[in-house]
Amino acid sequence: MIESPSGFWEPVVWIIAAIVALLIAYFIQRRGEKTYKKGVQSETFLMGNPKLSEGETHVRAHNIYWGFFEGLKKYYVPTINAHTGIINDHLVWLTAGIAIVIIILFIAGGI
Amino acid sequence: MLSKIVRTAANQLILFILIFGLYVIAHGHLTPGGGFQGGAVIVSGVVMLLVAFSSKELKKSLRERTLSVMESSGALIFIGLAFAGIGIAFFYNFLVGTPIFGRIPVTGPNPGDIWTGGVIPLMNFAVGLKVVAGLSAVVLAMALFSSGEEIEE
Amino acid sequence: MMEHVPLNFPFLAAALLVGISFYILIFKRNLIKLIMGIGMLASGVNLFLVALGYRAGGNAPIYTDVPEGPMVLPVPQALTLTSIVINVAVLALMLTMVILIYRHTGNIDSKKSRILKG
Amino acid sequence: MDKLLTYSPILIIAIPLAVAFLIPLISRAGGKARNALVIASLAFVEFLVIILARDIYLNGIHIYTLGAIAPDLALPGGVMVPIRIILEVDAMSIFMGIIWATVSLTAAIYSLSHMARETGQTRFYTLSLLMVAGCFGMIFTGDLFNLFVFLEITSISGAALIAFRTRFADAVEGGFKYIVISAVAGLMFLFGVGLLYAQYNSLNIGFLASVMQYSMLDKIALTLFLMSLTIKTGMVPLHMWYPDSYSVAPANITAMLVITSHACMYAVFRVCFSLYGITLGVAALGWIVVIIGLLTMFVGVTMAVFQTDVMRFMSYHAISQMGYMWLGVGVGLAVLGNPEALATYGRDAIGGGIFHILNHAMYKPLLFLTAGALYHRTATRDLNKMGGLGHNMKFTLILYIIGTLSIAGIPPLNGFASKFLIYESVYQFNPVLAVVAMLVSIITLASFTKAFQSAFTGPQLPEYKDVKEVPKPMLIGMGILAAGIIFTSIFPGLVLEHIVYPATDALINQAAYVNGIMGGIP
Repeated sequence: MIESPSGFWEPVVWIIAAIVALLIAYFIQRRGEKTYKKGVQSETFLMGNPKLSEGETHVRAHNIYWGFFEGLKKYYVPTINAHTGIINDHLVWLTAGIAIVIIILFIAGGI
Repeated sequence: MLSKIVRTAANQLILFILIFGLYVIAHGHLTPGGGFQGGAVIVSGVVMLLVAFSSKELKKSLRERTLSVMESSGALIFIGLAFAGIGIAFFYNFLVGTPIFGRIPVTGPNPGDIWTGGVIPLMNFAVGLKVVAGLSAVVLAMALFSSGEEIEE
Repeated sequence: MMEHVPLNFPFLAAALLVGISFYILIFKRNLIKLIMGIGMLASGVNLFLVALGYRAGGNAPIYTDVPEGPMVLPVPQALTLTSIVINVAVLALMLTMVILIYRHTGNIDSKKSRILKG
Repeated sequence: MDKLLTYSPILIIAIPLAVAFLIPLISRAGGKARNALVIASLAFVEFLVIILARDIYLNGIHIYTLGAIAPDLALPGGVMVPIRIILEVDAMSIFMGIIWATVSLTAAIYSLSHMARETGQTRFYTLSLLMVAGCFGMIFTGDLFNLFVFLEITSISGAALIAFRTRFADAVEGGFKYIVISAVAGLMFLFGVGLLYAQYNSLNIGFLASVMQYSMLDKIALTLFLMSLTIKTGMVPLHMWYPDSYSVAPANITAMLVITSHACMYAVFRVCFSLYGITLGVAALGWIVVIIGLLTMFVGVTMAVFQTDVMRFMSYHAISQMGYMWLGVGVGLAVLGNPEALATYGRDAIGGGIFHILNHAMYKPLLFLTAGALYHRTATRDLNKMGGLGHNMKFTLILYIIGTLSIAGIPPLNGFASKFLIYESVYQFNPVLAVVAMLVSIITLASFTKAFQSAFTGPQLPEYKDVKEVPKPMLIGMGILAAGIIFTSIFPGLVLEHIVYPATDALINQAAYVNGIMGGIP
């Protein structure tokens, strides 16, 4: 039981609720279509084209979320270009970071 | 391998370097110096041998396994001395007051008393052993590395 | 509390060393020069620490032939020695890695020998 | 037993150190003896940590002075400054200690099989135990200079371990980047230590905190501490070396390295809360930490989605998750000078951040170890070349799913519990922060689905037809972490009450930390 400023979290209650929900879902599913034929309807259908080999049907990692990267090109291209992997550039960032934080702390003052 | 003059001179000089290094280690608790500094002095002698002879020659006499054992035992002696005082506290100087290195140093102008310092001189020797072995291994490995060989397992 | 140590030449030299070494770290792409830069940075910091150990009127804490008077607490010297020892290890490790990088890529330029990025 | 308890802070550091140098001698007797020694010593350390933890939760801060009975013994000339090496273990230190002991034991068990094919295992175990000792030293020390020394021990052994498989060019490059960054960061840290020593003539955190004036030099020192330690935790924009180094190391080492970066984060907390603490009357530092936390979360996760190298992908996620901790603790830091806000949501924010450290220290090593299991069987880290491995590696699949659901914050797993606390308390501080944090959580789930899909699901690929499940020690290592995750998931309140909130209070209550040292010295 976790109490936060505006709520609480109790995993045991959540698990019981999830089990109840799953049971309900299972009962609904059992009342479903009885004419489903196992094996035949789960075959891949590629618009009548011949079946591909197993290696070819697997979607490889670089194809996943292609659209996401394409849409966010404006963000991704400069960000990836900033990750040069050159050790000198990492040290530039460190030096710049130290300088900026010192300036901020001086402006903000303190006691 | 350099000329015969260099090799002979190196053979003679290594003795003095060794003595000086041991002196720095042994007087570590009295004068500036100590295990690391003295060890580094001795390793400079090893580097001289490395320059005078080739790394292949030196590999025959300085075996990696021997160096590894020396290094480990140096560190173990150091930690063992630290553990030896654990009846009172870790790193406790339990030798103070005993005949071995146990005298209390006098302040004011004096030539220095070697039998002071408790466990510190012993720790200096342990560190010296470790530094000599470790740095020699480093230097030797680098020399072998840059000549395209590997140090043997 | 002791009064603030006045700004004098050792501190300026330490600052100069640190400044030069940062210049090297940022602009020199040769990995050996980069390591030299780190060595210089270490020297700068060590010089700074040793300079802190000086107190006007204090004696060096060496028990042989010490003049009469107060001795300084040798903490900064101990710090410097420890830092030197650590730096020996770091520099040796870095040089070994540069040798290996050169073996693998045939280059010691930080841009040309880079494989990992992105 | 009482004696053991008194000496346990130093024994926890000294035993791995002694065993590290014993290994080259013992390994003459064969690999079995060496492995048994490693596991036995780490298990003993774990036992010591647990009894020490129990005592700290009951009786408060433990002080151990090296070389003398009490911290104030035999000070020359009436100096009332603690000059000895003092270990100060409070609830926050032991919290990190429990994590580090468990993860290092797990990684050692895992490495019995994972490293079995490598040469030079003696050196591997020597370096690992040095790293264990170094990181324990960082966590337990009450002294800034010792923090630097142990930081460097951890860095040096860590760099050597990253580059352990020297036959790969990328491993060497990763190790080189790690050691350069560590060396520069370490020297900057030392410079900051020197600045403080110049003013206050001491290195002890408790003493420095009691005389801290927050002068101009103190600000510079604070900046140097902050940046030099945060670069080692992979904070954006100083994170670029992090995936390069962490992705090329053997998986068990990466699992340990994640915790060493947590130890650096712990050092930042120590500096901010225990060293500067009350003198930070302004919210500026808190806001800096919050903003870098947000940046860290967002850049880390968006870069992670893009990766196709499984270890690199998880390294970016490690960066991203660190952002949550910075966010939670940063909010607490920003309201540190405001007791009312601190009581309503600040304490919960810090508690959420620290709870997230615990959770992250379980699921991230688990995920790295599953990635190592994939590498162990396929000899590649490239997700593009993997597929259908779930058919043959069922246990790895289950463990991976547990880790994934936990990191993505899916209820009822523990990742959700800590993220819940962070969201709710941060929302009270500024709603925008909570929204960004949730967005990051969604992208995390999406990216882990990508890795799951490309590595485990899909038809069985012809090249991995006869892949077998990984050996038992690897499964045991991963299983310990998974068991920890499940326990924390079911009893979050228990963990929070008995481990996390004592640590939070130890951070907030600066006076207790200072009194731990200065109480004995008038």
